[in-house]
Amino acid sequence: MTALTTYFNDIYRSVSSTMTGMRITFKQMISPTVTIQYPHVKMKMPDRVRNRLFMNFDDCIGCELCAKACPVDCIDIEVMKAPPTESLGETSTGQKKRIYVTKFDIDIAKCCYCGLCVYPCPTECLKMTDVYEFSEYDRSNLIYNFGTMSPSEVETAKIKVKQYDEEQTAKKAAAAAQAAAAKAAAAAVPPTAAPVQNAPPQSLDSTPTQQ
Amino acid sequence: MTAQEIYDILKAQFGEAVLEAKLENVADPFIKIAAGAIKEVSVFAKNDERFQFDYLSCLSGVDFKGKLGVTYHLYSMTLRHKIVLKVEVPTDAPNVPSVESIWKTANWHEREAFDLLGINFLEHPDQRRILLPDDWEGHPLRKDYQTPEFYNGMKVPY
Amino acid sequence: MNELKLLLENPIVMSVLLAFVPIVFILVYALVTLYGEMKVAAHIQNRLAYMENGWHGTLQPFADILKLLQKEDIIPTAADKFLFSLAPYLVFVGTYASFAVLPFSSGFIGSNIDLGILYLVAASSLVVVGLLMSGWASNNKWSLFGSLRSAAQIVSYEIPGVLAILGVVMVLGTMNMQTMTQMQDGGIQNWLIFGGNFALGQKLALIPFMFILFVIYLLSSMAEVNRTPFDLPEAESELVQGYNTEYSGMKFAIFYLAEYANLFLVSAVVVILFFGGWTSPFGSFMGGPVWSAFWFIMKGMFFVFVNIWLRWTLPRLRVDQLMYVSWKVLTPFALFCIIAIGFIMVV
Amino acid sequence: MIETLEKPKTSTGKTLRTEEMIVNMGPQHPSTHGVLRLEVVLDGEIVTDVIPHLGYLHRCFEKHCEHMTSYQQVIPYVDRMDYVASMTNEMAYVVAAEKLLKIEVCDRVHYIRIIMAELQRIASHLIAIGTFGIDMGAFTPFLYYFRDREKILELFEMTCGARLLYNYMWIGGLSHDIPPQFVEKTKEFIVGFKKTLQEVNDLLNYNEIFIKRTANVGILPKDLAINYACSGPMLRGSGVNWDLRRDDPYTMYDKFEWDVIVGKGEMGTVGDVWDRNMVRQLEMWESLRIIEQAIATLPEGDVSKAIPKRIRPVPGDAYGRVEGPRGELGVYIIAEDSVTPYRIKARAPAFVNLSVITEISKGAMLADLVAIMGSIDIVLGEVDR
Repeated sequence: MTALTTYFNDIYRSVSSTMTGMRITFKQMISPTVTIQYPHVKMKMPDRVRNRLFMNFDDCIGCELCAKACPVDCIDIEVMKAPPTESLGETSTGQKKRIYVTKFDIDIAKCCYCGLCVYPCPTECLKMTDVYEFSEYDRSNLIYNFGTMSPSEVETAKIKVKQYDEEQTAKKAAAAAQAAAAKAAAAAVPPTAAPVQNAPPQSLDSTPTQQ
Repeated sequence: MTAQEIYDILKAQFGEAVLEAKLENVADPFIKIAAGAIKEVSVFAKNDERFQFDYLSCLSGVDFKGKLGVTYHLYSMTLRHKIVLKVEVPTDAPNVPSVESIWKTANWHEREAFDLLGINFLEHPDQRRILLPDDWEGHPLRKDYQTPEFYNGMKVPY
Repeated sequence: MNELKLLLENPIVMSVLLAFVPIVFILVYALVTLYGEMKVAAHIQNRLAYMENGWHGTLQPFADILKLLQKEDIIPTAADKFLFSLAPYLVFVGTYASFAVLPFSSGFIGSNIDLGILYLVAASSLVVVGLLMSGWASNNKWSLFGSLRSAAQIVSYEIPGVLAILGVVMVLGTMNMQTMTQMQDGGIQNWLIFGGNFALGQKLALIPFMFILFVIYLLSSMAEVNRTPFDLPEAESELVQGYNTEYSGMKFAIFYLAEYANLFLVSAVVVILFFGGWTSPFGSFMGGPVWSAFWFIMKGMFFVFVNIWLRWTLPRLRVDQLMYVSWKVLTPFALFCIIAIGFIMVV
Repeated sequence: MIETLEKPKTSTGKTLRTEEMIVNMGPQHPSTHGVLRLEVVLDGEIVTDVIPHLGYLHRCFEKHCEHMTSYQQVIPYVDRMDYVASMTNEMAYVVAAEKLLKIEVCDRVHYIRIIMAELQRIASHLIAIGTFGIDMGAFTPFLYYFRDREKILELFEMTCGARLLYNYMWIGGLSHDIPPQFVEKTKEFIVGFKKTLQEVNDLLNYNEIFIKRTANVGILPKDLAINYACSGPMLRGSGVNWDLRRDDPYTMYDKFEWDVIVGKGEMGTVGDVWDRNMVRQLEMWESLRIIEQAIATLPEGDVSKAIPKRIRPVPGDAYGRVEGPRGELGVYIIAEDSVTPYRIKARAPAFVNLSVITEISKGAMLADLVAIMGSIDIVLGEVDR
């Protein structure tokens, strides 16, 4: 191609491609818009949507699996093993609660909405809802306290646990003394194990964090 | 070319410098090279007719507690085979020859390894921190790294 | 009552009052265009744009202006404060002064001078000084870049623009803009783009050249008002915001106002030169001073719309290509047209 | 390329003294696609040197991963690496982890992963071309592309509940099977999307101004591209016929019928900005082909069958790589006898591709630098990790 044909060809192509572009944009201009007026109209959320975490505290058995599954540590749980004499009620699925959950905080500001905490929950009490408008003016408002135990309740629970623990140690000491006495008396009789009532779920084995 | 063949050729060429190899029952067969010889091995691997490893797909630094390692994932665009080379150096003298002159892509990878692990690449043309700010102290990917309390007066852990 | 009459007869008072007409027009027009541009852009992009304030967001431009008025007027510490403050007004004055010679209708023209179009070209060049000043005074490298680009661009594009005007002046034989318009009166067939009010042979010969001159002037006018595809001085993806990066509040608003006013100015010149100014397309039907103002503004707004439409369609040129278009495409074509028109007019 | 301009001379013939100017492009600059800082040395409008400074978005996710309590928890972190192509990030991690753990997943999982990865590739290319258009000053194609990207995001949201950071592909399977209406909706999307592709192709890619801006700019020769280990559209734009999906097949890409797009230098030289952009544009058609085949032959199976309850690999290492939208996305996992990964290193394609910018932008104009940067298609989340 000589320089002159390139020159005119360029001009021709600029004009024609501009015309094509203008035709396309004009066609789009008269075609209907695709946006919606957000606060007035909202999109329908699909069923699996993962937005704000919701926790049904009544169903929580305090197993702490969710806190372990969380990659960003936004779930903060404090639990206390309840004395077996105490009745804490049942979850909606009929599982018996055996642990005081003195604190169940979710820092939703840290939450990364991955949904990993939802799967391990044995009672399905954690779920991700379709609520996505929950901005706050104060960051501390984003820490959601799902625990329903009031401080006084926590105090009484603590006292109960302490009492029970003391009883248990006393019992154990007594049992040990008894066993020692029995051993001394007749070595043939094997000692009975410490009373194991209501073995806690497996996952509780490694929860030494509580007072 | 299979990993075994590559190993045989390298072993014949470099002898002592090729330390060991694990070629079977691993996800990626690798050959361990003495740290001082990595540059020569790389030149050979890139220029040899049989290898033609012209593409360094990844260079990663690792802290093995007491030792620092560098892993090279090589690939050949023409022959479509790959191999992994590994070197290890003691943490107190972390000097590895740079392969920047062979594969330009190693430049930033090595800067990253220097930045995060403190591996010193000899003869690197521009060894500066790349991801962290220039006045950052320590090398975060070391296993014994302690997060500083403050950085320029800003609290670090949130 | 008599005193008032006397006061009105005073030429200075009268001209001051007359000068208010364009500024009121510019303000109203700027609001409309602000709204229009946003809406056109949005619909081109399948969006809705303003919908909240007033019916379909019609009150939004007022809110925007109010916001800009309230904003803090920031002058960077290292800026040249005097020049920095002066620049936006200079830009606006250059544009505003040019409105003096626009024949808005058969009955209204600010100043009916014989060298109207020459004055317009001269006065609107003042804009360059303002832009250069703003870029320099901002003490910002991007701003300096933008203003230098804009100076080079506007000066370069003035040449094909003026050559295109020259072609029209050769055909009409006058530089008075009111006369120019009157010469195209009498219906759509008398507009210069359709060959003007001449004998049939001459008319047909003129049409292609007039069309080329029209395109040349349209392009160079777009370059002069710094709009896409020629918006290099404020190319946001390269120079952040070009010469007005450092401006905020009222000064920024003035820049904005000047840009829109300039947009109408060049569209009006296109209309006057090629599309019969305020003349009605139906001859004397729908004529008269009021209708003619209507036609003038409508035609002007149409070209404003074309500008907007192009802006949201095309990518941006590069600096050297910009110069290429001006010097190697538009200028030779314009010269060629002038020679051809000279022949046609003589024969 | 621009011919070097002569230094301006005074009327007496003396050369005028000119100075080079250093400007900082970024971290807050509209066209750095994030928080990249380029120290640009300019001689007038001509770039004489570019020094990239990264790390403004660095969060050392590799360190985070070493503190996880399981391999599963890493996935939300790799999601956030290249936040416009999370699915392929997950895929790279999952491919590496499955290689390490020697897990075999069923065909359905492979197929769904491929569909997702290809949809993600389209979504990512839409952003790449759209924002590239903005760099060139054309705003409108960007929004046309975003309009259709929205539909892809809706498909993703329907499947896994999230729009951007999915946590969908798990080691050994998927978090959910696809919902029943997914296939239908995908078919619908493909039909509408082909129209948009054609339209934007006319509006942007074949616009004369756009061609003039991009052709013969930022030419990356073949050997330089390989030496810099560029990958993806960057490498293919330079004329290297190499695609991991075909040349080192992972999952089941070898089952499908499609072509590798290579830059041909149609408007200028092979390896220029236009080629790189066009490779992306044409790759979307190929992705559509793959998706069409995959949804037509989607096998049955249980997608969560192979998900291990507890992941504790034998010590060792594995390097898994997939063809992400930006190129070879590799994840290098070193495992010790623990539930926590010992070391995870991501080979981010954008990081590697970006390192070539100094080479290819010398002698270009300032506006070309913007074009070059747009054509590399960097995502700073991935560059800085």
